[in-house]
Amino acid sequence: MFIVATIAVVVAMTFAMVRALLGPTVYDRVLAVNMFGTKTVLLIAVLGFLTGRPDFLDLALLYALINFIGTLAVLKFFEYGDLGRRVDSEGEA
Amino acid sequence: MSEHLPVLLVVIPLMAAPTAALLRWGRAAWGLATGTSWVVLAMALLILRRVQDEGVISYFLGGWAAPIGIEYRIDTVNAWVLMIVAAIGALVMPYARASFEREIQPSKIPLLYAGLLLCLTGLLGIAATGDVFNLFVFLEISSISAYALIAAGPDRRALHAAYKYLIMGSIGATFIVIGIGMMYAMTGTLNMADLAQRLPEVSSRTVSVAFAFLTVGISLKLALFPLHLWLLDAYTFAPSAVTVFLASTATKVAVYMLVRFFFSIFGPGFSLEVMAFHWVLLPLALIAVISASLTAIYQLNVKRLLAYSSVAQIGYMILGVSLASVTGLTAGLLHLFNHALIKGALFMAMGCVMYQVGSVRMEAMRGLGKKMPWTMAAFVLGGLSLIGVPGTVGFISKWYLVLAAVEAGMWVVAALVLVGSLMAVAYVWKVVEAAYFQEYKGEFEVRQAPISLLAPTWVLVAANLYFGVNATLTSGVATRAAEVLLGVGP
Amino acid sequence: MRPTRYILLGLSLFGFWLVLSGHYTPLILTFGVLSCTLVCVVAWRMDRVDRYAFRLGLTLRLPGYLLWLTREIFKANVNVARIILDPRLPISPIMVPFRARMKSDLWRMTYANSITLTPGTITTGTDGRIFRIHALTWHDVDGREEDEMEERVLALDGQS
Amino acid sequence: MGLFLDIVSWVLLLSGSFFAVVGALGVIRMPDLFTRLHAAGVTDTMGAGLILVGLMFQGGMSLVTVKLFMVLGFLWFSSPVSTYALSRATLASGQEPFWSEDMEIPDTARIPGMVYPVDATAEGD
Amino acid sequence: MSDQVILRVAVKIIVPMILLYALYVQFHGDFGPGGGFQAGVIFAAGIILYGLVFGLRRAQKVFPTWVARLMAASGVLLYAGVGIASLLLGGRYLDYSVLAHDPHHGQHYGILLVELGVMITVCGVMITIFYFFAARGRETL
Amino acid sequence: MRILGLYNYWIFIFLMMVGFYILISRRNLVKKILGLNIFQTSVFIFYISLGKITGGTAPILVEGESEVVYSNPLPHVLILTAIVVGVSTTAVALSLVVRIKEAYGTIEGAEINAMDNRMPPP
Amino acid sequence: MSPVQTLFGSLSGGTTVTLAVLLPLFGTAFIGLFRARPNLREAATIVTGLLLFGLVLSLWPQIMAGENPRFVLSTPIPGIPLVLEVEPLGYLFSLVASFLWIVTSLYSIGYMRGHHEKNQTRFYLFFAIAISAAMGVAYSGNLFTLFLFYEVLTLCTFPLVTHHQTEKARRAGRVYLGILLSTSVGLQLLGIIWTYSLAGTLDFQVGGILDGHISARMVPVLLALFVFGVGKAAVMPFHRWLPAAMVAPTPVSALLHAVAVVKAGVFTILKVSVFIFGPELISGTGAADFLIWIAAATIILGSLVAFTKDNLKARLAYSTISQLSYIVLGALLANQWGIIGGGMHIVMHAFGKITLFFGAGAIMVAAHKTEISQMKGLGRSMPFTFGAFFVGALSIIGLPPAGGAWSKWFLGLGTLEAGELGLLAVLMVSSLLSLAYLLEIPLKAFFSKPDRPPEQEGIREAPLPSLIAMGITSLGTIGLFVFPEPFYRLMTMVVGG
Ligand code: NA
Ligand code: NA
Repeated sequence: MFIVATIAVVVAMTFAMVRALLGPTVYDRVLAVNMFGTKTVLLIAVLGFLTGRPDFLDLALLYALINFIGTLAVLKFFEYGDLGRRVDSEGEA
Repeated sequence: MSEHLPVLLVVIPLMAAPTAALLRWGRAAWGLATGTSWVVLAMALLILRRVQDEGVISYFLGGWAAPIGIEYRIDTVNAWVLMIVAAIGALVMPYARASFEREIQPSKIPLLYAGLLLCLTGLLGIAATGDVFNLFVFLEISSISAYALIAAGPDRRALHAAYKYLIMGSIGATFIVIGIGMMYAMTGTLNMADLAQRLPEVSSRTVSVAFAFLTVGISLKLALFPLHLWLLDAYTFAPSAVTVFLASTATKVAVYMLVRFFFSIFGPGFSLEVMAFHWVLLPLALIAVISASLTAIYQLNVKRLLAYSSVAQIGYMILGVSLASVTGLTAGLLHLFNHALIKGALFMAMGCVMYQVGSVRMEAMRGLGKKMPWTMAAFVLGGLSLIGVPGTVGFISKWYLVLAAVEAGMWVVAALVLVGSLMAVAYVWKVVEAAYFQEYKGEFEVRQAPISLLAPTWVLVAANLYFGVNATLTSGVATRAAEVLLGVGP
Repeated sequence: MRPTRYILLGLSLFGFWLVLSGHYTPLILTFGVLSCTLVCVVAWRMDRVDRYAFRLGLTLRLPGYLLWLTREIFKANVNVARIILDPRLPISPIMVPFRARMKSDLWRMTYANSITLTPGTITTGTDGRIFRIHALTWHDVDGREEDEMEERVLALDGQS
Repeated sequence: MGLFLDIVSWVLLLSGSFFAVVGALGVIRMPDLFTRLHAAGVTDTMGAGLILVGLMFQGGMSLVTVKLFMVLGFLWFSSPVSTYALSRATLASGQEPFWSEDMEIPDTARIPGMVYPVDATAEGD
Repeated sequence: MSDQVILRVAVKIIVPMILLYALYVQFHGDFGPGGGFQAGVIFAAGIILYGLVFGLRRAQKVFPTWVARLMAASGVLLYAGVGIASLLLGGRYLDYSVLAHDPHHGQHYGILLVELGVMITVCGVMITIFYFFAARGRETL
Repeated sequence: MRILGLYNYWIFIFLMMVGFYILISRRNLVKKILGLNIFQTSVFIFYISLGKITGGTAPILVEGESEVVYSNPLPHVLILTAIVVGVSTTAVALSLVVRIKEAYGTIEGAEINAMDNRMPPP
Repeated sequence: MSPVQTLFGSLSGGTTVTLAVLLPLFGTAFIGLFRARPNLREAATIVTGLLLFGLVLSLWPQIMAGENPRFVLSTPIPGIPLVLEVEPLGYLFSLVASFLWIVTSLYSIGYMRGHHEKNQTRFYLFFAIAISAAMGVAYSGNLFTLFLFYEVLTLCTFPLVTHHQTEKARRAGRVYLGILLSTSVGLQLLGIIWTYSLAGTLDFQVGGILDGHISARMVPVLLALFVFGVGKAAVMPFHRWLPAAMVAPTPVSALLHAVAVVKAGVFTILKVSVFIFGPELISGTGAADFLIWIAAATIILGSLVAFTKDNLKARLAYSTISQLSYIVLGALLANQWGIIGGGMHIVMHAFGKITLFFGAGAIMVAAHKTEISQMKGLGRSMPFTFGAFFVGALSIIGLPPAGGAWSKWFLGLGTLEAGELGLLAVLMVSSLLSLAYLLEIPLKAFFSKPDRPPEQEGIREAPLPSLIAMGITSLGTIGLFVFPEPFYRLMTMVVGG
């Protein structure tokens, strides 16, 4: 059963990759890469069970965290051109 | 405490590096770096003596046995390399003070000392460790700090040079780590001695692949022709003291790695008979000697000229290694030391020129024979050593190299080595002629370089002459190291 | 900036620690206490710097809400999956403004995220009480589910 | 009991897999970024949710389950935030949502007092 | 126009949890090496997330640059210092069994301290790197 | 398991090729770094595969206690160390690119080379 | 007790030998110290020269007693020590070099000041180093040591050759260094290392070290490496450096042509012939057959080219090229008379040629003339200079009452001993050519009418120190004809007579 889930996740990742290649806008690619990342988290979790070594879950969590922060950072960079400013409307003094 | 020397040698500079980075005051960082480098040199000398007296030193970190525990294993070969690296470090640190103060922003200076110390740590670690993965880690510690150090050069092209070096160096590192992984997959160990024991028992096809990955990776780190392009810009644009340090140590340690992998781990039997690496490396080394020497003649920047010369000299070292005889390996190992002295002295002299003139282009050398007599005299003597004039260390290297070629009946190789020396005459003499046969035409007054720059320079020059006249120690150690590597002799 | 906020924060963090830890030796527990304290200190520094402290929304109605939300999410997923699998791809995307009545930022965020979590609608922007919602079909924003969601979030805040 | 749990777990894993693939398919089929975000939401909420819960049934009462729960919690927490950030950034870049030309909004669906983009477009023509 | 309430609230909620999780990984990773590294990454990730949303200046007020640099350096010192300590106590380098009367405890403490050194360094380095990049806008990248 | 191990090798080789190709074919400095990262990632996967083959072969024995066997941490440590090295390299590389951009105004390798060549020979 | 023995008698042989090499280096310290006070500076040179000559003389009794004082300096490479050892041939060379240094220094005082040369301190400094290197060459105990001093000699004469630091000097320096270094590094060093790999030693031993270690087929190849590799011997086609070096001040030419440099070259070839190959190996294998004819060709071609040169120093340079190959010829004949003749010719040519160069320099300083065609009638203004020149010329030609007669005589005997009448003919033709190109100069000076008489007004003799130097060397040339005994005895010891 894990193998079905594994295949499904890999298929989803492949679709995400296709979207990343198709684009057309950079935001579509970010969406695709982000999705690829969250599916990787799933893959790590499922693979842990598939191979009988679920101790990679820490890694999955770490990966999810980095994927999240990476997505935010990339978006912020595209929107503002830097990573250092505040993202709310007030702007930085 | 003395049994812990192998690890202290690495840990002390490792601890000094972050401390130096924390210091706000450049002079304080300098004092720390210099003191550390001297302590390291003292320890390296003690280790060399102990290895000479008692044989191989083995030290297991944390008391775990291989393959989990990391072993520091020091025989004559590493002791020799450790001594070279430590000695250059001990001379570069005092030299760096004035040089950095002229070339680097004050706020960055402590970081540069940290970088130098970290690089020193990495190089010493490579030489000290008996664990291949640990070697990789130290390799990258030294490489990454080298990238950062080079990028600190005053010209913006230093950044690009550092970038190119980083790309090539990282490709090399990745190849090396793949090769290491393959060896681990086959044997289940990372310990060099264990690897040497178990590799002959496993499939030689996979071993060959690992061997190939390692050879390419190390050749990149080594700047062996035709993988040498990164070295040119890196040496040209790095801060003077950094160039001195890297030119005298980094590639030497890479040669050590090559020798260690080829002879100690894969064993001469496999490396020479199965892989016949020397038939690949020998032509490359010869092309390096001739083409790089030839190109050096046409350089308009003396640091770049010396960088090309370094590529040629690396060719000499690899040539000696690929002759694969005791004499040849002796020549290669001896040239490790000798070239460190030579290039150290030459780049230090150029650092003095940079300090006073602000340029090391060929035009900037004009008339310096008179304006900076001590600096240029050091350059001339270093240059003579580079050429291989008798009475200098360069001659001793050439002697063994030609002797090895003659012994092997390779007359063409012997002749090409000597032709390379003659090309060295041509490029060294270009600088000499500019310094002594042309008038200084600059606007501002050029004075003698400060003593803190000249003293280390002249120590190296003196070493060039001393070990050129009395090479009993150096060639003795090198011969013994060669015998260790080939598994012959006592 | 009230101390109770940090005590509450520290306690909930320590609870989190206990669930995760599984080791209840004195040493590890000490580390837990120290860790929670350190995190509280960092949180305090953040509050001081950004002046954006809000009351922790720890309420007993939260599990109930999450259960309800899960059910909504499931229903919405089935809908969207049906659309995706329909060869005609019957979508009618629409962008509509929504008014959110919550007073606290915490609950506004909860509401906004809840909207996004249920497939078919996503919050693309917030400006005070006005949310900009993008819907996959106009059926998704006919108001019924969203109104119920708003009521329930308000109930979490004790506003209704 | 073990068999029952296994069956539940398999059902969850299978249906999670179904949603994951369907959502991903949606990401390819949908016409623009905003609509794709909806599809991506399917994989993130149902796909990930069902699969991870399915795994929890395999894990039983253990640290593994706690961690799986944390993964799920984090995904459900971060997914809308990422979605929001993405759509906001896309809007800020000036990209307009896809709008099918023949679409009508029934009056029942309209909220009084709101100005709908479709009307603005229509007026502009 | 938007007031970013989603991002701000989300970050304020999640960052303390991330930081605590980092410390949890740190103190529960001593039976398998590498915990320190992950912990350092996670901790730094929390700070970076805060900086991304609330701005570099605020992040630097919460977590000053000098602290990051100090951490990067002192972690290494801690790591190496534990080794030196084991030397001074008569063991081999990184032989933790000499750090306490009971060799098993000694190993435990040694690994804890070493991993702590790793975490501090990794965290300090990552935050320093983030500050470096965040300080430069699109004009320079 | 056997198939999975082989899969890993194929992914390893594929990523290695892709990374290396990007690394040498792109002139954009950031893309090169991306290629380098993919190239290095392939190595992590390679090492993960190694962990599966040799994992658990060599236990740690604690002195004084008989046969306290922990799982073999070696491949884990190796991957982690390799990742640290890769991340550090990437960080240095990116910071170099930032400063190159500041100094040259571009991150296209070809343009930088052209600017380098226009400057007086070093 | 002679004064020499009083001074140095208490020193052991080995110490004396080492001191002889180091003494000029000590001298440089004083030369440098007195750089601001020319009189003291030159005094330092002269005193050092006198001490050195005394030191060398003090070795005479030991040499005559058949002792070979020896001193190991260090061991640069295991098995190959840096060693000094005196044997009669080296002693002969050291006698010539140390004596002529004094004379040249004396001459230099007049020349350098009269010519208002710059950088005189540097000149005296490197001159002293060159002498030290020459002493090292003379006393080398093995081929390795000899090579070391040989190269040091090349390098420390470079600043002398390029003394003027002009563009012309720079180009000359390139040729000088280029030929000398490329031959020595490319050929000689290869020969040395090959020798070492064959024989396992580089020591100079009576009868040679190669016999039995090398196949007869390879002897000519190795010998050629040495003959051509010793560029200082100026065997064609590696002779171009010698005319190029003419840009240097005249005392430097004296150093190159007479005192040290070229003599070090032919000395090296003699040493290699006698102590590395051994006469029997060379003559027994016929290894030198083709090399002998190259030497012969150099003798003839050198003389012919000299004939065409109007520039006096250039003519003397080609004369030297020709005369050096006499010595090479002697070494390659490798029979008793050939070696004796070769050794003797080192001495005779040194005295004759130094006299000629002193003369040329004196003409340049006093009359500012460099071309032979300009020297018509100069003899009346400078009778002493041209008189000395005449004596020197006689010696080079090989006519009595000059010392050159002896060495040419012995070389002629050598060709007869080898049964090579063709070579004898070469020697005769070359002597006739030199008769023509050398005697032309004093004859023009004394007996031709100047082209433009008023030009020669105000020309007087050269400065006194130069005249004294010329007097000493020309008298020495004649003295060597009357009293060649010491050198003959040394050479008979070399050939084991
Ligand atoms: Na929804
Ligand atoms: Na949604």
